[in-house]
Amino acid sequence: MSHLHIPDGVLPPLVWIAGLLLALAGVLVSAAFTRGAGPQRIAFQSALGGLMLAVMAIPVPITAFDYCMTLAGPVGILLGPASTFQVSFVVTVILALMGQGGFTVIGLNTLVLGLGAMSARPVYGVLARRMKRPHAVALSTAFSQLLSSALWIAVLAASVKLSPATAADEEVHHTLRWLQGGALVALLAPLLLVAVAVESLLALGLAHFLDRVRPDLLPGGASGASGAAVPGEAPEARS
Amino acid sequence: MSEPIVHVSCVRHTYPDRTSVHLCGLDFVVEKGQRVVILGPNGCGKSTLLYHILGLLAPQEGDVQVFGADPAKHFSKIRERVGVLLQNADEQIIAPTVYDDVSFSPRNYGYTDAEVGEKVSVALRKVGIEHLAHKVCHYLSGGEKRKVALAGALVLEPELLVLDEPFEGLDPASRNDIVDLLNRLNREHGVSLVVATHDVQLVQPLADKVYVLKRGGEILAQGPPAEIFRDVELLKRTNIEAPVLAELFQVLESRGVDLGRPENVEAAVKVLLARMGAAKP
Amino acid sequence: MSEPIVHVSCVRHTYPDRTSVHLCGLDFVVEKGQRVVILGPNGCGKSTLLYHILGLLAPQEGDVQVFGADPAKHFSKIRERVGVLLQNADEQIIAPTVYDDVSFSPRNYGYTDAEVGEKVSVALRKVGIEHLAHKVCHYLSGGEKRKVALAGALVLEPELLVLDEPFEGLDPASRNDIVDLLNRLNREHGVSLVVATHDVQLVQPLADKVYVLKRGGEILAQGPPAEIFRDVELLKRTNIEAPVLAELFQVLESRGVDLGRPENVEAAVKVLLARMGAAKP
Amino acid sequence: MINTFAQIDQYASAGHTAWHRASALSKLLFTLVTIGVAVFTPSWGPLLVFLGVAVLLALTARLPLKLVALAATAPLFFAALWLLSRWNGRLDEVAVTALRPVVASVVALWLVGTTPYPDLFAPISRLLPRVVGDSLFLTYRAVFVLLQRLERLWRALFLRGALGGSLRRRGERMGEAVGTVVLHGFERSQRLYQVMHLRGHSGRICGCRHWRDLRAEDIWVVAAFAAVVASRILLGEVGRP
Ligand SMILES: Nc1ncnc2c1ncn2[C@@H]1O[C@H](COP(=O)(O)OP(=O)(O)OP(=O)(O)O)[C@@H](O)[C@H]1O
Ligand SMILES: Nc1ncnc2c1ncn2[C@@H]1O[C@H](COP(=O)(O)OP(=O)(O)OP(=O)(O)O)[C@@H](O)[C@H]1O
Ligand SMILES: [Mg+2]
Ligand SMILES: [Mg+2]
Repeated sequence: MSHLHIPDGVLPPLVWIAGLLLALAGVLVSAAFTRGAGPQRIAFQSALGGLMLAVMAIPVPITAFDYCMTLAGPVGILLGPASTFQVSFVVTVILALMGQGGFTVIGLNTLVLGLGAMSARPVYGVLARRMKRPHAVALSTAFSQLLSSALWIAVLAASVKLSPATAADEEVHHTLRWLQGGALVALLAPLLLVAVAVESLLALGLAHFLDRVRPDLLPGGASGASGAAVPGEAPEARS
Repeated sequence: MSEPIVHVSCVRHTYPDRTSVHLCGLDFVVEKGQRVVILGPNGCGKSTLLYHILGLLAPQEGDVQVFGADPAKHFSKIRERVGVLLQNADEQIIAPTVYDDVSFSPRNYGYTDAEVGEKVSVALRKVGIEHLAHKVCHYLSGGEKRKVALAGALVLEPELLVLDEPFEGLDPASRNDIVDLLNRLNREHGVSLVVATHDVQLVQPLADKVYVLKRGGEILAQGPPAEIFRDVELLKRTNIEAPVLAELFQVLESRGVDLGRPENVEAAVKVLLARMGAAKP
Repeated sequence: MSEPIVHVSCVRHTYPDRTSVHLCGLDFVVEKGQRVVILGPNGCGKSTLLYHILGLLAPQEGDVQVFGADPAKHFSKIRERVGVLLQNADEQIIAPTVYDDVSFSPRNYGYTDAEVGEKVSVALRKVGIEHLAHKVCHYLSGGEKRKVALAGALVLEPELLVLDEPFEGLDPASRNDIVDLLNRLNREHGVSLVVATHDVQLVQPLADKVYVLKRGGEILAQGPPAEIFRDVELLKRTNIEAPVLAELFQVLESRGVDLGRPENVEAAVKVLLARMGAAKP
Repeated sequence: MINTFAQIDQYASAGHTAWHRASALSKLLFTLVTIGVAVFTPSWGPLLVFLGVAVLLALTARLPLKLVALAATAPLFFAALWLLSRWNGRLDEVAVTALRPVVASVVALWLVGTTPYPDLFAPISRLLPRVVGDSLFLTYRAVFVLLQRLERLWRALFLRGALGGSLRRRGERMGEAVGTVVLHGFERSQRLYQVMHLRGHSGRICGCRHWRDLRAEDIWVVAAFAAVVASRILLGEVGRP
């Protein structure tokens, strides 16, 4: 669901300004981590960013709405947290330019997409010790998708709470609010589950492929002991 | 040798940026067992023509028939009978290892494992890459990748092979290997060939019939290679060059020494020696 | 004509999958104003060699010098003097329109708008694509894209041009255009050339010196094209074929008719006619 | 969206209107300010005028109506979810909530539809750390490479009879396909980045045209800006919920 980008001017300013500041801080911090990144690293992270965008651009007709995949899980695993956050930011900026998600909410969209994706590597790190690497990729992808969705809903909920109540709101009954919340969940939950399933399946196939063809790219693999996914990569991914 | 299996007449395709390719002039016809080469300048519409034959583009005007069907509508009916190698062969490789990739189509058509294994090993043997069966495709050299893609195209024993610039980027020995392979398939299995290429040196050994396109898609001429390469005016208009031997004997003829049009170096040496010998006392 | 501007000696590079390319045997030397062609089978290391010259790979062993500097460390010092065309031309088109792309380098080096405009139009004129200046690169044909990339390589009037398979995918007339252009640049501006190619027919018109690599990277031989193409044994070992004319006269010689090694059809006709005439009563 | 992406890029590069000649910097500033004003406008009166201005900009830039309509409808789904979650029966609030993102999205379309990507990224990348700036440019390029590759992949799958089978098999096959695309994309991006360096790139994306030099056409951008500010001041209270 993280792909459902929040547009400009809907959420209250307090929420998106906070998001923007947090995301900018995140970009600066991640840039400090990737300062020594060689050209190979930048090319790799851009290729994966491009892949995220390209995949998002292909609608998969699953429900009434065209659902789009993000590949955030595998990208997070392949890149490690710092680069993943940058990629999420870059992808969000380009989508905003293309009218998918707004400028003012670049911060929020980055955080929703990025935090989910960033969670994939640590979760994978834990799982990979217990199971085959492709399965670990699939599961951590599911986790990152769920996290993104939870964040997305949290943003929505926080915004509802924080948006200034107008005179009309006072009249709206409490039970109506609950009904609205219920309707929203009923609408989104099935979509969300299908999305998680599709993403994880795709991640599984991708991981199977990489495991056979470029095992060095998946952390924790043959040459992954050194952690160097890409020659000349930034020190951050080795941590 | 005279039943037409491909027939394209006056097809037009307009790309989104309004570039229009109008494949008209002559009809494009491939008969059963024929080896057809398509020549023409860059951007004349060779690939566009092949895409129509493969049902990847639907004609906006005109008519395409392959094995009696309209490929844009019913390609699935004829797909098993057509093998394909597109311009960037390595982009046709889908599965991680050579065996996986070559077995891709038969598995999709629901053959049993035993049949698949049988078919794959025949295809690998034909192309001469049995030793690569369990290699990872990604690490193969350009020429090897092309052979893998070719094995994938051959595995269902197609009656028609459609190849878009199969020689690009290959070293001369590999080119000859592929020409020999194609000719063997044609001779022994009656496979018909449609090949688009810029390598004029390979046209004589490979083609029964040549089609020449000019910019915009017009089909200007067709005929056996020797005849096409004799038409200097035509070649000039379509950015094609005669192969060196054809040119040499063309010039000799124009200087009053008509020795015919030998097709390869061996034949050329023979006529030259004969002529020199004959001229001796 | 004898100051070496490129010197590569016994460089080794091992790719992450442990493929090792060891460019040893002979040193690879390019002198000022020389036109050098590199031949060799697929995967022998031609591109790897060029990557070392361009500083894109750092030698793990051995030594590379270009204009007296180590390109892997100090390429930015010499990059204005080197123009580059990599194997896949459309991979090096950076900006959206032809004008934008060709102006990429001069803008990066901080030339003023007027200078940039001047340089770009000169480069476009040299390559003969002024009419494309405001087209969007994405929709050009393969040959046109390659010419755009070449204009981008020429725009700063480099002293050394490094070209990886510049003829791949081009129609014969465009190939000849590019050969003519390169020769003109060499003659009129003293540009040195390093060209990797599989098109043996173009080697004689293009090269002063040929290097031959075999699989694994070993540099087996070097010399003028005529000499290289005479060595049948060498060619066979490296998957290269002699150009048709060279082969023809080789065979004639082996049958006892030694007419030398004419470099083009014109010259060949001349010696043949002379011989036939001489043989007449 | 796949086509939208390519189409916008095409219009930006090949267009010849006054907007295309105006400087990237002034267009970018105009876009940011207009969106900023729009999201803080509490009434639908001025927002309607903004929308009018935005559509006028897009159409005078010769962007097709279909693209404009697409940009205008893209944010509506989320806006509808939002309204659903706090529905209180006020139509004027609905209007404001819907209009703001639509204005923003159409203005953004006008910006990217008239500005070739190097010029667009030149100012943006100067505000970002180098890794991120370069990555922005390369990522944008990578999309097109990958889309082309995906198209070819789809072709191969079609020709080799792969568009069928169980969901699980299709998922795995897609994964393998995406895997080849990842590797291809990585190699291509790497080469492109190398070429950028060979051709003089040294850390700052240089715009291709005149991204920061003002030109005569920028007067039109100023005029549009004036229209936005004027309507905000004059109509500020019209249609306030
Ligand atoms: N996807 C596309 N979008 C726009 N124009 C295209 C597209 N594909 C091809 N064209 C144009 O259509 C014409 C024919 O292209 P096609 O690829 O068929 O040529 P070709 O004969 O195969 O050329 P080459 O020898 O360079 O491969 C060219 O002018 C080309 O620019
Ligand atoms: N990125 C890479 N990863 C692994 N191996 C590689 C890579 N690039 C090249 N190789 C291997 O290194 C060897 C030399 O490759 P190179 O590209 O230099 O050959 P080449 O002479 O240019 O071949 P071609 O004529 O096909 O272009 C080949 O065996 C190739 O498989
Ligand atoms: Mg073609
Ligand atoms: Mg090469």
